Amino acid sequence: MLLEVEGLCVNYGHIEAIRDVTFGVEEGTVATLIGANGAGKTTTLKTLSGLRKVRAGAVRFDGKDITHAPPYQRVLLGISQSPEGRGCFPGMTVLENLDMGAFLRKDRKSAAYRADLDRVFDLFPRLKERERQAAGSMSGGEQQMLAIGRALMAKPRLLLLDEPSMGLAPKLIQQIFTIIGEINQQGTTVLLVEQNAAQALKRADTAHILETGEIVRSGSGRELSGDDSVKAAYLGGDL
Amino acid sequence: MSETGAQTGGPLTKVLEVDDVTIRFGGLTALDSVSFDIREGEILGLIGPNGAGKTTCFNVMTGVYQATSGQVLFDGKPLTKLARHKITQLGIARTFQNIRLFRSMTVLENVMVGADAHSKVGFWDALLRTPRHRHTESESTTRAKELLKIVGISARHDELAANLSYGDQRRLEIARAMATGPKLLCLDEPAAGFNPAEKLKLMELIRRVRDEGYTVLLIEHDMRLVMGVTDRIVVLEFGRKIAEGTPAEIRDNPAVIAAYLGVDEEDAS
Amino acid sequence: MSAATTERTPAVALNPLQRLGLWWDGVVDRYNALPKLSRLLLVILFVLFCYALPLLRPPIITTNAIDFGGVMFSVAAFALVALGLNIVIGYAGLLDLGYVGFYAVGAYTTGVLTTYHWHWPFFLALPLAIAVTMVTGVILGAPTLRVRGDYLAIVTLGFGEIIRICVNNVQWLGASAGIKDIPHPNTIGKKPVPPFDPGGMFAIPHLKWNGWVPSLDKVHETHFLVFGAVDAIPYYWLLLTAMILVLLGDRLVKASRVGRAWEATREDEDAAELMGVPTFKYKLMAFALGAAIGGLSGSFYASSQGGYISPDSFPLLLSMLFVAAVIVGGSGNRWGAMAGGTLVAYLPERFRAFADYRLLVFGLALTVLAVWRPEGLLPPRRTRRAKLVEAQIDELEGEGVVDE
Amino acid sequence: GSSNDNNKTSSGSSGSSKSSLCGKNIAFLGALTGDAGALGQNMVNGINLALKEYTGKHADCKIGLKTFDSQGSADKAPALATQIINDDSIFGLVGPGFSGESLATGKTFFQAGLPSISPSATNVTITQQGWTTWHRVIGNDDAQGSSDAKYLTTTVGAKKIYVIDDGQDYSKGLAGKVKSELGSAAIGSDQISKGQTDMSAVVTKVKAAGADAVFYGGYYTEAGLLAKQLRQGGFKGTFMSGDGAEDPNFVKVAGAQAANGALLSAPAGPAPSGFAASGLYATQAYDATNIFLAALDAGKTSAKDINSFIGSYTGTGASGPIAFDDKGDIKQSTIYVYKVANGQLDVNNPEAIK
Amino acid sequence: MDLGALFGNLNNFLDFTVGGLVFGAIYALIALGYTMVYGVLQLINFAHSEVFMYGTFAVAWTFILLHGTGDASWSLGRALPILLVALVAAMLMSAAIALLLERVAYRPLINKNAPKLIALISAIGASFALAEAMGLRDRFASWVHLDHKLANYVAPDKARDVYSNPVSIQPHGLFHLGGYEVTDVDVVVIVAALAMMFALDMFVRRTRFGRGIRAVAQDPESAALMGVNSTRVVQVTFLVGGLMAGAAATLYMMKIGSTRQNAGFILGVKAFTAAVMGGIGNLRGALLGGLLLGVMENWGSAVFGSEWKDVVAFVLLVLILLVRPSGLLGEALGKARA
Ligand SMILES: Nc1ncnc2c1ncn2[C@@H]1O[C@H](COP(=O)(O)OP(=O)(O)OP(=O)(O)O)[C@@H](O)[C@H]1O
Ligand SMILES: Nc1ncnc2c1ncn2[C@@H]1O[C@H](COP(=O)(O)OP(=O)(O)OP(=O)(O)O)[C@@H](O)[C@H]1O
Ligand SMILES: CC(C)C[C@H](N)C(=O)O
Ligand SMILES: [Mg+2]
Ligand SMILES: [Mg+2]
Repeated sequence: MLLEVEGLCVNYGHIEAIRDVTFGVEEGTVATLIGANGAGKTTTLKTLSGLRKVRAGAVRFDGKDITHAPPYQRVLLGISQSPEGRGCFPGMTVLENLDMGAFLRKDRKSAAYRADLDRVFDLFPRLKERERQAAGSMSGGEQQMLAIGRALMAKPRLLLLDEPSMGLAPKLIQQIFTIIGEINQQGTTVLLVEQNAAQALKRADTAHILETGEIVRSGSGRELSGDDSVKAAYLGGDL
Repeated sequence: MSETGAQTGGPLTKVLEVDDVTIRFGGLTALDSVSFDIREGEILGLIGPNGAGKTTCFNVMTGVYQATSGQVLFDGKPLTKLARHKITQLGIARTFQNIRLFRSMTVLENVMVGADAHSKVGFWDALLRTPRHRHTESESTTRAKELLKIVGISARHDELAANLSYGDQRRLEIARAMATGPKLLCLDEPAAGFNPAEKLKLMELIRRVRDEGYTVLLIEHDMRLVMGVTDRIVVLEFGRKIAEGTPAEIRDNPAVIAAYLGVDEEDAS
Repeated sequence: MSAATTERTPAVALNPLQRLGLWWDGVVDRYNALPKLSRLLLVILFVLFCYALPLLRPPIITTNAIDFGGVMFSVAAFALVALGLNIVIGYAGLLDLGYVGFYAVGAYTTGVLTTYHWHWPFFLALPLAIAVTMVTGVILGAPTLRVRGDYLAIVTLGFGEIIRICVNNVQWLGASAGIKDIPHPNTIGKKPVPPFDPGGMFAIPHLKWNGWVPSLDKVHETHFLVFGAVDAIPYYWLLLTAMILVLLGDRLVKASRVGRAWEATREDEDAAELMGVPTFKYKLMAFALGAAIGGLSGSFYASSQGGYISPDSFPLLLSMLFVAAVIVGGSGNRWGAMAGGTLVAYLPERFRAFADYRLLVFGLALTVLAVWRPEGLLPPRRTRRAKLVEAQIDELEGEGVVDE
Repeated sequence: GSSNDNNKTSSGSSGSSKSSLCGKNIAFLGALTGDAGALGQNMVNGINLALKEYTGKHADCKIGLKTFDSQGSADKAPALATQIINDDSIFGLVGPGFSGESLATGKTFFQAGLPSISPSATNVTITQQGWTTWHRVIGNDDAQGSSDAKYLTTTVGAKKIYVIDDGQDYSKGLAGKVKSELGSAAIGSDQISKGQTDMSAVVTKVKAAGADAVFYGGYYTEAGLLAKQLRQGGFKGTFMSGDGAEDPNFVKVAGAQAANGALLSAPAGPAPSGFAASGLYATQAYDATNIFLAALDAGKTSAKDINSFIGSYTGTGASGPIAFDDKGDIKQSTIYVYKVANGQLDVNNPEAIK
Repeated sequence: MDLGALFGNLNNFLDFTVGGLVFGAIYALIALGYTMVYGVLQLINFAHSEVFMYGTFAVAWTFILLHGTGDASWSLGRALPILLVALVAAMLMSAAIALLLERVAYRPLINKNAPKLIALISAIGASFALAEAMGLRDRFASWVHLDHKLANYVAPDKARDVYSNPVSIQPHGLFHLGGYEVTDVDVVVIVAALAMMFALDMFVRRTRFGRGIRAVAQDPESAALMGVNSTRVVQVTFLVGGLMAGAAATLYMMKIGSTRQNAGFILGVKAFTAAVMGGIGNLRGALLGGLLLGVMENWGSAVFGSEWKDVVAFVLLVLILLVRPSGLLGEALGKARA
């Protein structure tokens, strides 16, 4: 297990955002968390990357207890997150933002680094075109691309993606999921949070369904996407 | 579902005309001679790839940006150089792609700020508690509460806006915009971050809003929502208008498919 | 506010200042629950108590090292200023670091009208001082309020200094020697004949305390409504009266469209604008109102006991103290602002026992207060609720993420 | 707040050896700290000396001293003044020390009917206010200003004199007088402000004007800084200032090199030999205190009586002959010029210039 | 108004200009501290003036320690060794005070995610306390009965007085600019300030740490996700600001030679003004703002009289902000789009 989460409880004041959440992510797989608005998905990811404090429970990464480690140490260990709402550095250029993604990398002058940058530009040609534009003036979708690209630049072992498809045009959504697959192929473990449950389940090796802060079902992606109750609740009926 | 407004006979009054609008940021042309209009009582969709210029279009309409050339006409009158609050008072209201509420005011107060847009109450009215003040105040409160009921968050009217969940914050944005009593309501990706079930509810809400007599301009990337709710669609790409038509026409437009929808439509079940 | 009752039983340990906030909520709730008549009665009692305070000279509160009436006067002056500045900072969110400038304009207008160039009676000069200050507010605000955030802070600071330096260098305003002998408000009753006749309608004895036992002090009496150098209490009464009027006005205006517009502007100026709020107009209004109240206070200051103003009376530091008063008290809450004003004026006087150390103690107190209670003593009730939740989070998380 | 009770105290306990004022206090109001604090300290030394001598003679009647530190700021003084008049144990004031604070508080003391004698406040206008309780045992700035101007042009032989003040009552009064007396020899003037440390702009102006002497009216700290920076900036002419700068601290601030050659005038001569307190105006403060003590000895106890006693007082104190005119000014005084040489202010051998 | 005073004579003009540049350079160095902290935390570090003031005392004390109290006027060359030691001492002292401030007055508030304004108050309080503590140093020394041993350092009973540097440096002319003689002190102050600025600019622009600072400034939460240790970044920001203030203090003491417990106040206000003028948060802006402010106020005092010097400074500020609401080099970015 690359990531083990055990009995995790996180509060916002008296609101228990997540309660006794336990799951694991096997190295090299894609795992997904799905659930309604406010179910606690974002909270879970923020806790994994150290932005939220833990009330109870433990988080282990690669066998190491990181429950109380500050965010930057987790990045050092290889956890990278593309946050909900993008979180680009508005006053930095696109290139500088991507560079920030590689903040802790020691090989910033190397060819490998260049190659990674080129790969991000391949994935999102728009970013290449706008290399020098300030991130704050990019459109919503463009910023989303930047946030994903930035997370990739960290070359993480575990990539946390919080609603990567939000605000993207349909064509790009297709691409994003393809990219997730590719990254995973190259050895990165992915934990994906998505409202676009159909797509997420299709890619996921394992999936967990969060309801009001608790995991109510787990299984393989295929299993869950075939399940009728899941279909009704998260894949949308007919429109 | 298109029996209201535009199609129910009578002349097609244009609420808003975007007339040959171009806007540049440095070397970048974000909108390039874009023209379209919005007719009274319709729901118009504005779609296009990321960075096509949709939000910019809103920004030009509401006075956040000044067009480099061209103009926007509202009720036949140009909006150029008008202060932003004046534009709102004329009857255009919007929501924001990145939610921007008055976070430490209550839900009800947020909506009342919108409702105040047309109020004539001033400092002296407030200080002297004139009948005008009392009258306007109670009217605004009633109206605000009604709107909260319409969007479905009236139970939380006394909560701080910041404490609402993401979805409820989007609902509050819509209520606040509606409270300004607009003729034209512009929604910028209102469904972002919603799950399919919630998107359904949102569609109903948008229809209801239209039925209340508002004209709606909608930016959205979720095709099921857009196709399901709009009367007409304008498509932008690279700042240029590449198509305009009914949902059915747009769905089959090869240029739109190539630029925006993508060939592989596997998730549009 | 029934929900508040349940929220007021926190599961976590609170520091004394947070408890003060809750206690205050309790007071407000209990007060609101009373029938209208009792509420009125309570208010009248409270107001009377405020008026009588310097005569009662209650132990502990009374400053013995320095004239208590004078302290109460400056406390009231600070509270009034804080009330005005609260409109600017607390309601409209405009960080004004040059507020002392308006205080100075009010004071100097009074000085010039009553002494330096003309000889108007005080109560005629007062309204004009307010008006002049308000106009100054508009003149300074109109070009600068387009500047946002902390840039505004430094611009206002600059204006505060510009006003002070101009006064310092303009002979017509007395330059750095200041204006002396500003007349007191007209005494009501028999005029005193200095140096050896106190005048006045009648004399009110003070209380004096032997431990906790009060007795009448016939030696020290306040001669009713004699405004002179000898006794500050009549000034205190005058100022308190002005403050109550301003307080009423503040309450009415805040709970209206105007108040909402200010708040919306403070929260998100762009969004407010796009919701139809003419933000500039409202910012200017807040600025001008704040200025007017500052001018009012300054005018009283000018004609108070000493009857002397000079540029030194209006140092930049005073602006900082005004801002500190508003924020320490709880920006956005009028009671908080007044409490802050009271504290900032009173503490240094109370600390006189520390002699040379009093400013040091005061500075430390300010920092401790800020760190201990970042939202202010009596923040607006909503903030208080929100903060309580945060305190609870911290408590629940116990040993959360430890830095380093 | 309270009314003054001085007028209610019994009068005419004359004859009894022990006055009802025994055990009460004299107040001192003036700068004890701050940029000109040393000047106030001198005065307190003088007062204490007088009180000590008195206690030595009248073991049964102890008069205390309460000091009120205005830090030299006219702005801080009024609050202290109210405190003084509301203190029942105070029957007289030695002070205020400076002109600015005198003008700012005179009315308060007048209204409260507290008699006062200033050992040092020299501004001309103070005694023109009609405050009948206000007196000083020192000559005013008109005399000092014209003597200084004459000294600069004749004795020093300066032709182009630059006049600088700090905008305060004392400074403007003195420098203003100097400037008007100089007439066309005053080739320029400028103002610095109290507390200013960077004098570079003034220095540049003085140099640009080609002045061969500078007169500064003000207190020793700014005077010292000014002298120092003038020398650093290459000014070679004469530096002169008035009684506000006549203190060894001037040399400390300016540095010995820059201070050398500076001329500092004062309407006060050196203390008589054997006088046990040092510093400018210690003798005047001593004399002022003794006048109050004389009133006490004469059996005066009410403020009114003390005040009229002072008004008609004549005698010779440590500082010279003392008598007041009807405005409260001293009738007779002499101006002296003190010099800085060899890195020291020579306080014992001034030159009398009038 | 007296334009002749300024432009009538080239020598005067140069004199005023060089004098302005010298002070401008000092403003700029202090401004860096404001601008750095503001950049990262959006806080006006009101107590930065005290950071500077403590530096000036470190310089004075170093001189007393190494030279005694004998008063002397030295050439720059002779004073140089002491000056270098003083520079180190001042930088250490100022940095220590800055770090103390960060720890006591800011970090608790940052951790509590407190409103920005309250940090201003905590800073005002700290500023009072620090200045007063320096003014009362004689008392503290007497608590431990060292007042007489330390008399030269604490000045018993007079701790609030102006405190002079026992060695005043007599400038020597180096070369002539027109008719104006540029002195070694002028040159050292300007060159040293520029060098410091340059080094800092490189540090912020070129090093990873510098990027970390900018990231925390723009979005602390995202910065944390990128692996930036924000506590450390904030500390270093204060540290660097303190070091620069210490350098400024040394240059100031070279030029003025005396200080006191409130010496920082006016300079602090001016430096902050300079920072805002240049565009707060922008290092090069601080330099530009500082130099501009120094020169303009000197010109202003030549033309209008020195008593109007500060008015000139603030009017200039207002004018600049009216034309460029976020300062000369300030970016309007960082704000979210509508
Ligand atoms: N800062 C906050 N303060 C208080 N409550 C919060 C805060 N952030 C989230 N919550 C609450 O915590 C719960 C979980 O929120 P979270 O953001 O994790 O949900 P989510 O599953 O990511 O939802 P969405 O799909 O809307 O992003 C919700 O009830 C939400 O209201
Ligand atoms: N202020 C600005 N400065 C520079 N470029 C800008 C600015 N505002 C917008 N742009 C650019 O203009 C283009 C259009 O942006 P806009 O936000 O209108 O896109 P959009 O259609 O709303 O996209 P999305 O669907 O991603 O929200 C984008 O490429 C964006 O980078
Ligand atoms: C103590 C003295 C230097 C005071 C000075 N003569 C003044 O009038 O202010
Ligand atoms: Mg989420
Ligand atoms: Mg958009």
